[in-house]
Amino acid sequence: MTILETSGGKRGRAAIGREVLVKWAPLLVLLVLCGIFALMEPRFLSTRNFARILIAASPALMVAIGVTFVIIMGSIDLSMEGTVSVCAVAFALCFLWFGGTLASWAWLALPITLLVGAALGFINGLIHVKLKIPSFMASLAMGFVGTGLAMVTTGGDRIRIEDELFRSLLTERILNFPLMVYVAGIFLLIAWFIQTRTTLGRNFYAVGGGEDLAVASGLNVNRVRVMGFALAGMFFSVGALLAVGRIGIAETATGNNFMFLSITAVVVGGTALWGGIGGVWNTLVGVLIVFVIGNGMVVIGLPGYVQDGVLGILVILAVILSTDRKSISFVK
Amino acid sequence: MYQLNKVDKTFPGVHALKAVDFTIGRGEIVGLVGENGAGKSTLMKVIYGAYQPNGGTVSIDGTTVRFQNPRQAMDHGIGMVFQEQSLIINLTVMENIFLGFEQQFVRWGVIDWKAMAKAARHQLRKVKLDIDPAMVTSQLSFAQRQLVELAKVLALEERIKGDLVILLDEPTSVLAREEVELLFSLVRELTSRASFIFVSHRMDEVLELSDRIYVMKDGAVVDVVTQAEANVDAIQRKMVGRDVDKEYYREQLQKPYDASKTLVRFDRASVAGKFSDISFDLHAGEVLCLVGTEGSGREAILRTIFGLERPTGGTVDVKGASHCATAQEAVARGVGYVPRERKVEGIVDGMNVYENMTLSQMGRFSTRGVLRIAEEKALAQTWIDRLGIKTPDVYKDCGGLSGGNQQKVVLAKWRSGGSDIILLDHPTRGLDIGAKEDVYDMIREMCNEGAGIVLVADTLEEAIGLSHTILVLKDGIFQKRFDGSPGDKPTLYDLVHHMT
Amino acid sequence: MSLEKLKPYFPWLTLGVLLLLVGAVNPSFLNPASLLQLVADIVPLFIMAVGMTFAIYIGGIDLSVQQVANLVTVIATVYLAQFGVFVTVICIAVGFAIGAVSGWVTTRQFVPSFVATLAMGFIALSGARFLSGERALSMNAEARDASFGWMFGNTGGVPHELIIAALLLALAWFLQTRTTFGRALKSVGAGELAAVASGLNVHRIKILAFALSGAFAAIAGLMFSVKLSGGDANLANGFLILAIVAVLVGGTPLTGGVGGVINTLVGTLIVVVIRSAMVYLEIDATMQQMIFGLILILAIATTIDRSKMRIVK
Amino acid sequence: MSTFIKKFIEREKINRRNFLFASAYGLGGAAALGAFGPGTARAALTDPTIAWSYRNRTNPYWNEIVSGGEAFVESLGMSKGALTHLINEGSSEKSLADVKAILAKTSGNLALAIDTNDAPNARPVVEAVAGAGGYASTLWNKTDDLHPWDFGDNYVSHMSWSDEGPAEQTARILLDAMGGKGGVVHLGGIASNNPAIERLQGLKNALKDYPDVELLAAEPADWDTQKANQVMSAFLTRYGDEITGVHCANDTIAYGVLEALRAEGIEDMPIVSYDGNPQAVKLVADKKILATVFTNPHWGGGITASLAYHAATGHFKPSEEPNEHREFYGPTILIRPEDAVEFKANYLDSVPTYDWTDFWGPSNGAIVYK
Repeated sequence: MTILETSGGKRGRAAIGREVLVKWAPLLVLLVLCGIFALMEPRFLSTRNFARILIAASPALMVAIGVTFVIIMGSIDLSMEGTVSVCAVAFALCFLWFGGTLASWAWLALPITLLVGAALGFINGLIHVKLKIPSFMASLAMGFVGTGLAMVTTGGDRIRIEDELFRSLLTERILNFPLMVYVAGIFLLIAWFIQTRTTLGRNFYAVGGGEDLAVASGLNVNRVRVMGFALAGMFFSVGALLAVGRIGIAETATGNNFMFLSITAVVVGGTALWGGIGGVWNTLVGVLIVFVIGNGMVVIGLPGYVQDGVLGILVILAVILSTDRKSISFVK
Repeated sequence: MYQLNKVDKTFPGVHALKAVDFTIGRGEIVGLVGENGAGKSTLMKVIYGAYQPNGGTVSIDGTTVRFQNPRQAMDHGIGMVFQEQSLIINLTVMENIFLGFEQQFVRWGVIDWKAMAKAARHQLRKVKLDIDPAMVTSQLSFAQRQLVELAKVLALEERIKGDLVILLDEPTSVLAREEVELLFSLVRELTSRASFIFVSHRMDEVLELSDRIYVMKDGAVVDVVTQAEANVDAIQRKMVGRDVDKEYYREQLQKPYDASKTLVRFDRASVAGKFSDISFDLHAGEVLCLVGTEGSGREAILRTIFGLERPTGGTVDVKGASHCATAQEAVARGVGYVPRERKVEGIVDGMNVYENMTLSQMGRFSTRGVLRIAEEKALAQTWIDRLGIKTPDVYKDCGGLSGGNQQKVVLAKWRSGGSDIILLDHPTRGLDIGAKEDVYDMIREMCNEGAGIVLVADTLEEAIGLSHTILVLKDGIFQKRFDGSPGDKPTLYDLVHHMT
Repeated sequence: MSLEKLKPYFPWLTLGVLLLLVGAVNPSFLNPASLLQLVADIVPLFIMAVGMTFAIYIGGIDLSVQQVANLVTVIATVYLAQFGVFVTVICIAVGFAIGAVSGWVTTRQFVPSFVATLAMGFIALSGARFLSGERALSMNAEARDASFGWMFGNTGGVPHELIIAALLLALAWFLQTRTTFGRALKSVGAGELAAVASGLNVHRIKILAFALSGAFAAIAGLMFSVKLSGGDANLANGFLILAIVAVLVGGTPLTGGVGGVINTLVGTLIVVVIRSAMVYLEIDATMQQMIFGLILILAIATTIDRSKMRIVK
Repeated sequence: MSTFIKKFIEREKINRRNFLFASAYGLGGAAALGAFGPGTARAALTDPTIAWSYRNRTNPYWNEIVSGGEAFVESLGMSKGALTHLINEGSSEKSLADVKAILAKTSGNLALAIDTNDAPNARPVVEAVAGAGGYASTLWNKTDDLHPWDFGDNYVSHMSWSDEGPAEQTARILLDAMGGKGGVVHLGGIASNNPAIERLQGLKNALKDYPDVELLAAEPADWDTQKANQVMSAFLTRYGDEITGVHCANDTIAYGVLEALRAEGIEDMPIVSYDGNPQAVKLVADKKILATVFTNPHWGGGITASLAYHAATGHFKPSEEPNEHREFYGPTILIRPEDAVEFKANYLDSVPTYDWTDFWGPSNGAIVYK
């Protein structure tokens, strides 16, 4: 899946208006969607409902942010389902082993989980870079390995996390929003910080914008790639923590459905699959669009069998609207 | 003082560099010329660390060094300005300048954008470019990008102790003449800070700029001449081992065109934002050359004839009928397009010779969609023989052919299909002299067979030498028409005067 | 023979080595009758993978195939009694149409095929759920036997399913290598811009590639539906990832222009050998997925031809 | 020492026989291919491989099924590991392919217990097993026109559960707890699954007697905790306080619903579910869930394997059994808070030891088609 950009570069001033429009299109789509759902069912537009949408979206947002970095590099990471499962299970096991409540040493399970996620991503990146396997395939296979690992570890059992302190992620609210929404927000800011203020974050864009050029500039692209996958793995593990926090259960199935969901969200948000364009705020908007559609369709009472189709149509429309058609000549 | 001493480089089956000696002193500008395949690019890659030599030594100020990668070369003050644009266009100017060297602006893991912008402005001043370093690179013109590249290399200056050696690989190929002048004066000024290795196919430019010129042939340095003793003919003789005389452009083969037979007619045609109010006729047997700088509307006119742009004003007629709506239609009506980006648009890398040759005319080699492959191969063999295409057989992947042979495949594609309106966009770009001559031969031949050719030439000399008619364009507007019959051709000055 | 010359045969070698390894541990695996049956059983998956090859060959991907197959199982089951064997036409037409729309959205609307086909899959799923009334439907047994009973017979010991697969493979191979369409596909996959500059109608070719992918997915769904004698909106679940893996392991990379349907044949065989070997070698069921992933990495690492990949993304 | 050596010798015997079969195929060549397998002529098997094919290990329900299968295998004096697991991960294609692979591996010397993942998949699975001379018993999924007695002895039995009645019972408990008024929402399984359809029907049946209760909405949650969580959240937005009771199609859905309610600080919503997983039973004891239905998957898993095994080894001849011994309903036990502690003691804390040759004792009558 590659794309060639027209060798432009001489886009006149007149084009800026369109560029600005395209840049903000995902947000507009989000607002319009909210407007439509609110018109059809006024209850959609309530703080409590937004809290519900955000609770549902928080784990997916973390996973999508992780994969955003990889997509900006022009690669793709499909290992999230496995990584999330492994991290969820690893967290639960560590947490219980260390005492089962945050008040004890069990808080150690949190950093350990992040390390597990980063390590999985690191391995993923190494396989991709060292064996020269395209990331699509390498990460897909690593996803299988991850899901399998979680399965072997648990034997299929679910592990409950009952600790009230940990579950306060869901139950404790500040200004009507539960703690996990704030945690997701903090990690979003961290991601934004990485994206804009660190060498690594900027190097993602360099690799995505022109890998051979980046090599010629003396950039250690392989290192950037591996670090990118490791960073993605770490964000997947944050997603796993929030997913466990939301349901209170860690299991092999914790990672289910994250793959297509997160990549769809990233693309809908306006990050280009061919790399170099987009960022974590795009991803936030994309995730919100997907979850607003999901929530909105139930809220307005669409029959179940129509929902998948409507989601499909809306996703296509959202991507069309947020694509700068003038700047690309073809897409695969 | 940078020195190569008896440097050898071999690849399996190829002795690419043979005991090459090369020195460059402080503040010197050294030219490097040679045909394609003479070893220029291998030599450059050795210099900037992309290749490691098999024999001989590289030394800087008398100390032997060995670079494992370009980054190590950079750390020793050797920088490269690439032929193809090597800036990453989705990054800002300052990010490009300091790509790979951001660490100096990092405080506690955070990039200090203000400090980087300040440093970038300092670098941009060296190349006299007054732009906001936070601008996204894609918004710059090609000439501005070239200067940013230079600034990027010059930024090495503050990072290393010794002197800078800067390689300029075909830096002028995307620049208009005026921009080239600017670049050259800048380079001369910068000799106070660095020495330059200047690589170009444009012999006049090499002569104009260089203090000394290394001439390479077959992997060896065959001559080193100083600016004072250099002349184009002598150097070209050394490069090719034979004379390149006035017959270079085959002017004696130029025949008058058939004015009664009009193939393409532009009548006050415009494409919004690209060109406006352009009128000309292309006749059978005519070479019509469009001259102008990048963005003057030359390419847009080609694209319009080929059906990729639609005229927004006036009329464009192709063979008496209205303009082509699509490229498919254009091809069907006998328009052939030889694009500038040969490897990307000309041939399909990954398809073999006969597949490439019939790509535009598969209808003629198929029955209800089923290909008659034997006929395709026969056709390919015919044209391989006729044009002297150097390929082991028709099954050879075109991506593995040399540039000249690739171009011959592209030309064969259109000629074998009977196209009689041929659009040539920089047809000799990046070709060595021998291949260029072959292309010129073919252009004459096509004319004599009654084809009309619209040419966007690689150099002005080429434009003058080849064409019957020259249209000079500037910013999408027609400037001046020259009729260039042999012996009565416009001079370089005439063209440049109207272009800029 | 140099390593370079061997490269195109790496997928075959991988398959051979796998077969020998499994056979060495458990010789009964190499029993020809069961091998034949093994291969006959993956025919629907194989057909879907062949279709997917067209989409990947031009550098795209088709994630809608599984849902197209789901929809087709429902259509086939619902309309079999009414149209008999001609339900095939309806099924293929539906698959073709969905693929064509995916192609149109991708080429004309610039939606990456990853997302466009995923979304089209959702739409197909909606159709399947609606048409099935959200129930598992079973085919009328007589109608099934009358129209498609021949599909499960043998001729000279060769299951008819295999013959169908062979015919479809031959058709796909013919399309790929012997027709202007196949040549155009290759040029689009290997150098889309050159194809444009040669005056090919690239959009139409790409749309057709996706349409073919959909049509093959429909045939796969139909065969699966007939085999299982029923249909519902989830029946073909589990096909998608395997089909992609089969294409990729066979050596048709996502970058397009290299590989082809014969590669997909090898890829499918590799996948099925790995999978059945797990049963043969009595690998703990909970570990199978992990081991599948690990072997997959090894298989891909050995089968892919990196010579056309300048940058590995 | 003795068991180890005995097993070793037995295994050698099997391998030897498999090898002989393999050679026979090899020699027979194409001519032998037509007649698929020698199994049809085989009356009874000795020492068949016992296999359980099921959807996945991430659902506690299937883990219970598996534990039953393992308990049965252990009752034969073998180790747990002797049970072959085939996991289809929700793919009918893999389910069928795995069955074919194990049939080929064992040359039909197989006693298979299987849930075929989707009803249409049952026919090809049974046909393949019968064709190879193996023995199969199915659980849950099969189409209505497929019957064991049409396959002689090889398709041993089918067990399912009639969920409509028990689901109606739990619904009544729910509706009573709601005081016979208000609004109820239903979160269902995968829409096309039979149990999902029946459990919703049970609720609808009960609602006829409660005219003041409105069925606000019924949405599939695909037996999935996370999906249930999201659907319930959306329900809360749409209906808010109108929801006064939740009817869940199974326990895993109920967990998601409970967490969605917990996020909103709603602690006292009446909820009923189904399956009787240990965790759900605990929730019933804590009155977080008002009722669930225990279908004894442990027994179901064991007895399905046992039926296939004992038919395969000739312990009984299925074709001589009446139809109600070949298609029958499994047991159901309603668990309410007052029963929960006792139930937990009897069934969960110490798993009862079953007589795996008492095939039909706990069963619940012949399957009735509508």
